[in-house]
Amino acid sequence: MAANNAAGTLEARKGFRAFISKNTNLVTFITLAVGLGLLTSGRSFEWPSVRNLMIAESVRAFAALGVGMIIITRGIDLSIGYVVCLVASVAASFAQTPDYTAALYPGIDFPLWLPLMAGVVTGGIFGLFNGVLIAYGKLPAFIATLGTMSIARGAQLIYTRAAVVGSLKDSYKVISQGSLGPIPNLAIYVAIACVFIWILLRHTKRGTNFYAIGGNSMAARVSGINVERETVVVYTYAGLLYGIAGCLLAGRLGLANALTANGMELDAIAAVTVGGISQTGGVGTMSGMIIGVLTLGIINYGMTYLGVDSYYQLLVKGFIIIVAVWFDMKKYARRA
Amino acid sequence: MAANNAAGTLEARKGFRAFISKNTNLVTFITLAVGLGLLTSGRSFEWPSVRNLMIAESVRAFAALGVGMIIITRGIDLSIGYVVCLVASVAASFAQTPDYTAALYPGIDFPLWLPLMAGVVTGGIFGLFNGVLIAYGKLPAFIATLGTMSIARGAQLIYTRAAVVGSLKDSYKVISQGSLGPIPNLAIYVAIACVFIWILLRHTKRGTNFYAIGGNSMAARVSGINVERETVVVYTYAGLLYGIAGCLLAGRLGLANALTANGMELDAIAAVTVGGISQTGGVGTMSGMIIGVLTLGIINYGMTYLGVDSYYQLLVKGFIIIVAVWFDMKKYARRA
Amino acid sequence: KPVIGALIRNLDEQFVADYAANLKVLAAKAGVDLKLLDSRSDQATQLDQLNTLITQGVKFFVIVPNQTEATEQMAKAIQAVGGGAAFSNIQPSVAALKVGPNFFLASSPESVAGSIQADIIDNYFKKNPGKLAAGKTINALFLLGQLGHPAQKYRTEAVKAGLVAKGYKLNVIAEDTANWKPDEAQQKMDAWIAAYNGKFNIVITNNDGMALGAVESLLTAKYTKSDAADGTILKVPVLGVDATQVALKSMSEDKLYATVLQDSVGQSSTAFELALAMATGKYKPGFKAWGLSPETKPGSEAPANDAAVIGQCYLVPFKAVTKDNYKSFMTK
Amino acid sequence: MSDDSREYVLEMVGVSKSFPGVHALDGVSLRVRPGKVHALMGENGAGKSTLMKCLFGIYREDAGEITLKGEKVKFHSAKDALEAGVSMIHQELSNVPERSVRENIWLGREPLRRIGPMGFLDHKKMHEDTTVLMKSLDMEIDPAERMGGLSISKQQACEIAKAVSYNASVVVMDEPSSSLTETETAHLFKIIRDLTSKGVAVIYISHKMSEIFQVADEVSIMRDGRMIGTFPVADIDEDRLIKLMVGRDNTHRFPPVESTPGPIRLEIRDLTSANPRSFKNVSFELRQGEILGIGGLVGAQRTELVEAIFGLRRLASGEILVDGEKAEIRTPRDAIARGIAFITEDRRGSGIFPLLSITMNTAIASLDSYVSPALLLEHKRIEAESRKLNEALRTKTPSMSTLIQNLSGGNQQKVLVSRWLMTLPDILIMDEPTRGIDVGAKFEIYTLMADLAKNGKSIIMVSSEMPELIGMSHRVMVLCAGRHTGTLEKAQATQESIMRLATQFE
Ligand SMILES: Nc1ncnc2c1ncn2[C@@H]1O[C@H](COP(=O)(O)OP(=O)(O)OP(=O)(O)O)[C@@H](O)[C@H]1O
Ligand SMILES: Nc1ncnc2c1ncn2[C@@H]1O[C@H](COP(=O)(O)OP(=O)(O)OP(=O)(O)O)[C@@H](O)[C@H]1O
Ligand SMILES: [Mg+2]
Ligand SMILES: [Mg+2]
Repeated sequence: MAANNAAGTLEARKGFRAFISKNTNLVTFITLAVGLGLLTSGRSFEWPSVRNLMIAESVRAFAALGVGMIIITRGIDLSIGYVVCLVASVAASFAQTPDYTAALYPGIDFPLWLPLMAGVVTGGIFGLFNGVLIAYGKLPAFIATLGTMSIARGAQLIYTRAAVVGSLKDSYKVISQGSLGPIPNLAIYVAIACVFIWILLRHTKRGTNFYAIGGNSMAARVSGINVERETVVVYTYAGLLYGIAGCLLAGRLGLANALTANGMELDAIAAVTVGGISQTGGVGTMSGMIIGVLTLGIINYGMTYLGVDSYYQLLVKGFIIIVAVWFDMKKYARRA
Repeated sequence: MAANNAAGTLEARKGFRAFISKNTNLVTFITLAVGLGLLTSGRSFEWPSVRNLMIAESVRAFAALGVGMIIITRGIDLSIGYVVCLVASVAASFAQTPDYTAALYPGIDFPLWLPLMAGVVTGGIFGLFNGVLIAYGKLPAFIATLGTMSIARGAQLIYTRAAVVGSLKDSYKVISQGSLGPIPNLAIYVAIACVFIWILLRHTKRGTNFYAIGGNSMAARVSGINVERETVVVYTYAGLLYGIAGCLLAGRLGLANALTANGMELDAIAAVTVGGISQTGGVGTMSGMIIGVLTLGIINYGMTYLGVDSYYQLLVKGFIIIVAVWFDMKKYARRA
Repeated sequence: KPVIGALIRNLDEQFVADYAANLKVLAAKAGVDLKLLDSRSDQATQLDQLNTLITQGVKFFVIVPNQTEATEQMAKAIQAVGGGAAFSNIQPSVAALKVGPNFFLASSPESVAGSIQADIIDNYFKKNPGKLAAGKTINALFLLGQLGHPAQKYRTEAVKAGLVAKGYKLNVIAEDTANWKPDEAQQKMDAWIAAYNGKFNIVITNNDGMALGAVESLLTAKYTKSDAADGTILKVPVLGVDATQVALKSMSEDKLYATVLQDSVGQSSTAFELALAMATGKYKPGFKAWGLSPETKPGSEAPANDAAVIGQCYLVPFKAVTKDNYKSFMTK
Repeated sequence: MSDDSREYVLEMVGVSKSFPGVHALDGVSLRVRPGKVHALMGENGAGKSTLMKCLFGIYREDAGEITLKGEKVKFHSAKDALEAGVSMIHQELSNVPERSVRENIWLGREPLRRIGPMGFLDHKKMHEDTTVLMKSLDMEIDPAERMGGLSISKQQACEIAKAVSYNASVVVMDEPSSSLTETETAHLFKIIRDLTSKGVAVIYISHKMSEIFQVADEVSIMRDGRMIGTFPVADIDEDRLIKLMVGRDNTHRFPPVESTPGPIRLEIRDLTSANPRSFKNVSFELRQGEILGIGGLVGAQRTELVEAIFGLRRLASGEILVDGEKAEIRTPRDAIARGIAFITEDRRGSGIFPLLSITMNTAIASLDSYVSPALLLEHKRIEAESRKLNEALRTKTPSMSTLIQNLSGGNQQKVLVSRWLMTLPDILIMDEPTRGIDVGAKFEIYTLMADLAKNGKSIIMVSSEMPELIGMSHRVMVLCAGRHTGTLEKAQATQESIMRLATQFE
C-alpha cells in the first residue's frame, strides 16, 4: 500500500514536471504574476489592476495574433507598427466630429461603419501587399516588410500631413472605451479574436497548412498545398488583424498621429516568441501567443506599478525577455 | 567571316548578360548613380558630392560589414543602433574637453586612446554577449539581439542620464573629421576595414567557417567546426565593428546623445540585403555589402539633394528597397 | 506624505529629461512621494500608466502629454477620482481644462519657441541687412524633428508664421526631417551644402541636437568666414531650441548663433507647486505658483484664449538665448 | 598482417543512449578489426545511426566505453573524432550547397599558407589536392563546381571522397549507397577495398542485402537498440541474416505480383522539359493495375520526368492524358485532384514536416476529405485513418502524436507512404520508394504495391535497384540522359538488358 502510494506520488511528480517542461511559457507568466502579487501585497490581483492589464495589452494582442501566425509559417513582419499607425489615422480621419475645424474632412459626418471598414481594409491591403511580395516576388519577409514599413510610414505622413487626427466622435470612442458590466469591450474583442484564431489554427485545413508551410515548405508544395496562396492569405489575415488593432487603438486614444503604435512590431514579436512561437517555423499555439503578450504586459505593468526608474525598465525588460526565451528554449535543447 | 563576327558579338552579348545577371546589385547601384547624375546635370558626380556620400555612409558601412558577416552565418542583429549609440556615448564621455562644466568627468583630461579603447571594448562586450546567448543559450538571434537592444538602450540612458555628451576635444574630433589630402579619414578607415573583412571572408579559415555555418550548420559541425565558438566570434567581430562605428560617429558629430544612431540596424540590414547578402545564409561578399551601403546611400543622398518632400522620401525609399531586392532575387529564381 | 504622479512624455528628449530631473529635486525637498513614469512617446502607454497610478490611489498629477488631443481623456479619468493635474510643455485643450477647475496649463505652448526664433531672426537681419536676399527675402533651410511630433509641428509653423508676419518673404530652399538626430542633420546638411551652396542665408532647426549637427557640417565644409562680427564664424546663422549646455558651449565659441530656452525649471516648478497645493488642500483660485499668477485676460492662443478657463492658465515664459545672455544659462 | 589482426582497432562496450520516450541504445557493444569491412545491419530504428553518432561525438552516450587503437577515448565533438582518426559519411547529405566542391571537401581543415604568424587559405593547393583526390578515386567532379549544382549522386560521391581524404583508421559509412546506382556502388566497393588494403577499418551500414555479401567481412546485427550478435559473413546466409534482423522468418524477397494490366490510365505524349538539359520527347502509357518501373543511371532525368508529371516542374511541350482526357497539371494540387500521388526521393527536403506529429504528417495531403460541413477538421476520423494506415505498414513509433523528426529514416518513409495512400490515389508515383528502408519494411512495401496493383491502382516506380525493378515491374522503361531509350517487358528485363538501354548515349 505504502509503496503503491509512493509510486503514485512519484508518478504525479513526474507528470507535474513534464507539464512544467512543456509549458514553460505559462510557468514564466505565473512566476512573474505571483512575484508581482507578492511585491504589491496582492493588490496586483485586484480587479482594477487586472482590468488595466487587459486594456493595456488588448491592442497589442491583435498585433501578436497576426504576427504569431506569420511566424508559424516561418515569416516575419516588421511593418506592424507603421501599418497600425496608418490604419489608426485612416480610421480616425473618418470618425472626427464634423464640426471640428481641424478635421481632415470637416463638415462631413460619416456613418460609424466607415472608419472601421476603411481601417480594416487598409490593414488588409498592406497585408496582401506583403504577402504578394513574399510569395510571388520571392523577397525575404524581413526585407519585404521593411520596405512596406517605410511605405506605410510615408503614406501616413502624406495622408495626415503629419498632423494629429484628433477630436473623435464619442460614438466611435465608446467602441474601445466602453465596458460590458465590469469587462472592458477591448477584452471581449480580444477574446472573440482568440476563439477565431484558435479554431483557425487547430480545427481548419488552412491552419494546418500554415504549420506545414512553416515546417517544410517544399514538402507542403508536394503535398498539394498552394504555398504561395496560403502565404498571401496569412499575411492578409495578419493585415486584417492589424487593421482591427488600429481602429481600436484610435478609439481608445481618441486620436491618431505619426507616433501612434511606433515600435509595436518588436513588442508583438517579442511577445509571441516569449510565448513559445518558434522563429524556425511550424510551432506555436494561440494560447502561447496570448500568454506571451500577457507576460510582457505584466513586466511592463509591474514595473510601472512598482515605479521602477524608466531607464532601468529597459534594462530589466531586456534581461527578462532573454531569460524567458532561454528558459523556453531548454525544452528543445533537452530533446536534441 | 561575317558569321564569325556575329558569333563573336553574340558571345560578347551573352557574357555581358551573364555578368549583369550575376551582379544585379552593381547594376542597381550604377543605374541609380547614373539616374541621379542625369537629374542633377552631373553635379552629383563632382568631388564634393562624392566626398559627402563617402562621409555619410562611412559609419553605416562599419555597421553593415558587421551585420553582413552575421547574416552570412544566418544570424541577425537588431541591437546595432543602440549599441552604437551606447558606444558613442561612452567614447564621447572620455573625450570631452576637461574644462567643460557639463562633462561627465569634469576636470579630467583622458589620453586619446582611452575613448577609442573604451568604445571598442564596449561594442565587443555587447557582441560577445549576443554571441554567447545565441551560440550557447540557443536563443533565436532575432530575440536575443532584441533583448540586448533594450539593455544597451537602458545602459546608455543610465550612463548619460539622458544628457547630451558634447563638447568633444578637437584632437578627438579630427580623427573622424580630418582628411588625407582630398580623401576624408573616414573613407580611409572604411577602406582599411574592407580589406580586413575581404581577407577574412575570402582568405582565412574563419571566413570559410562563417559561410559553412550559414550554408549548413550541421555539415559544418560534422566537419569538425566548433559552430558555437565561431558564432560567438562572428558576433564579437561585429560588436567590435560597431564599436569602431560608434567611436567614429561621436568624433564626427562632436557629441553623442540618446538618439544617436537609432534605427541604424534596419538601415544596415537593408543595405546588405540590397547588396546580395542572403538572409538564408551562406551567401555574400564584402563588395556586395559595400555596394548595398552605397546604393541606399545614394538613394538618401539623392533625395536630399533633389529636395524630395520628406513625406514622400519614405515612400520612395520603401519602393526602391523592394524593387532592388526583387531584382536581385530573380538571380536565384532562375537557378532553381 | 503627499503622493504626486508624474507622467512624462519621453525622457530621451533633453527638455523633458531636464524637466523630470527638476521634479525629482523638488519632490525630495518637499518630502513628496513622486511616482515618475516615462511613456516613450506612446500615448497608449501614457494612458496605461495613468490607469495604473489611479488604481494605486494617486490623484494629483504633473503631466507632459504626448498630444494636446489626448489631454481631455486623461483629465476625465483623473476627475473621476476627484483629482487634478497640471500640464506642461504640450498644452492641454480647452476642453481638458473645462473638465474641472483642478486642471492647469503650466507651460508656454511649443509654438512660442518658434515665435521666439522668429524674433531672433528678425533681430539678426535688422542688424545685418546685407545678409538678406533681394526683396527682404529669407532663403532658409529647415531641419525638422520627427515628423508629426508636436514640437516639430508647432515650432516650425510658428517660426514660419512669425517671419511672414514681420514682413519677410520666406523662401524655403529645402526642408527635411532629421528626426531630432544630430547625425542625420549632419548628413542632410552635407548634401544641402553641395546642392545649394551660396543660395541660403539661414539654417533653422527644431532642436539643438540638429542645430549642432548642422554646425558641424558647415564647419567641416569650411562654410566659414574670418570674423564673427555678426555673432558667428559661420557664413550663415544656425538656430536651435533647448539651450542645452553643449549648445551654449558652441555659442561661446561663436559657432551656433542662438537658441531658445524652454524653461524646464520654470515649467516643472510651476506644475509641481500646483499639484502639491492640490494634494495638500492648499489650492484656491488665484494661487501663485513659482511666483506666477494665473492669466486674467484671454490671449490669442489656446487654451489661454478662453475666458472660462483663463484662471487655470499659468504661462511660463520662454527665453531667447543669444550672444547677450547665454552666459547666464551655463552651469557653473 | 591479416592473421594477427585479432586485435581490435575499435571497441565500443555497453553503450547506452536514450532520447525522451525512446531507448535508442541499450548496452550495445561493437568490436571492429583493422583492415576489415564490418557491416552493421538492422531494421529501421534499430539504433545503427545513433551508435555511430555516439562514436563520432555528435551524441554523448549515457553510458559505455569507447576504446580506439587501445586507448580509451571520449569525443566531445566531431572535431575530436576526426582528429583521433575516425571519419564518417552521414546518412543525411551534409554539405554546404552554396560553396564549391573543393571548399566542401576541405571544410574544417583547409590547407593554409603561413605568412608570419598568420595563416591564409591556400586556394590553389585546395584545388590541386581536390583534383588529385578525385583522380585517385576515379571520380569526375570539377573541384570548382558549386556543390548545390551537382546531382544528388555526385554530391554523395563528394561525401565519399571527403570521408576517404581524412586518412582515418576507422571510416564509418552510414548508407552511402542509398542514392547511388549499381555501377557507382561497385565503384564505391573498389574504394572500400583500397581502404581496407591499407589497414583501414570500414563500418558499413546498408539495407541492401547483396551489398553485404559483396563487400563485408563481418556483420553485426542490431534490433530494438540491442546488439544481437556479430558473425563472419562467410558463416551466414541471407535468410538467416533477415531472420536475425526482423526476428522472424522471411523466405521471399519479392511477393508475387498477380495483377494483369487493364485499360490505359495515364498517357504521356512527347513530354519535353522546360529545362533544356533535362528530358526530351518522352512518351509512355500506364495501365490499370500495372507497375511500371523506370530505370536508368543517376542523372538519367527520371526524377525530373516524374516531378514534371506531378506538376512540380515546368514543361516545354507535350501532353498528359489521364483516363483518356487531357489533364492540365501545373501544380501538385492539380495532380492530386486527378488521383495521382507522388513519393519524392528526398525524404528530408521535400517529404517530412519534422515538427508535426505522425498523424498530421500522414493526413496533410488528404485534409480535403476530412473537412466537416462546418468547415472544421474531423480530428477523430483523421487520427483513426492515419493510425490504421501506419499500423498496416508497421510504422515503429511510441505514439501517433510523436513528432516525425524523432523517427528513424525508414519509419519516416513509411509515414510518407501512408500519407499518399490516404489520398486514395489511382496512380501512385514512387521515386526510390525503398531508399533507406530495411528488408522487413521493404517486403511490406512490395506487398503493398502488389496489393494496390491488384486492386486496380497503377504504379510508377523509379528505382536504382535493379532487382527491385526486375522483381516488381510489369514493364521497365529505361531513360538515358533524358531520352527514352526503350521499354522492356517483364520477360525481357534483365540486369544486362536494362544496363544496355541505360548506357545508350547518343
Ligand atoms: N534526435 C533524436 N531524438 C529522439 N529520438 C531519436 C533521435 N535520433 C534517433 N532517435 C530514435 O532512436 C532510435 C534509433 O534511431 P536510428 O536513427 O539510430 O536508427 P537506424 O538504425 O539508423 O535506422 P535507419 O535504418 O532507418 O537509419 C529510433 O527509434 C529513433 O526514433
Ligand atoms: N543543376 C541542378 N541544380 C539543381 N538541382 C538539380 C540539378 N541537376 C539535378 N538536380 C536535381 O537533382 C536530382 C537528381 O537529378 P538527376 O539529374 O541526377 O536525374 P535523375 O535521373 O532523376 O537522378 P536519380 O536517378 O537519382 O533519380 C533531381 O531532383 C534534380 O532535379
Ligand atoms: Mg540510420
Ligand atoms: Mg531521382
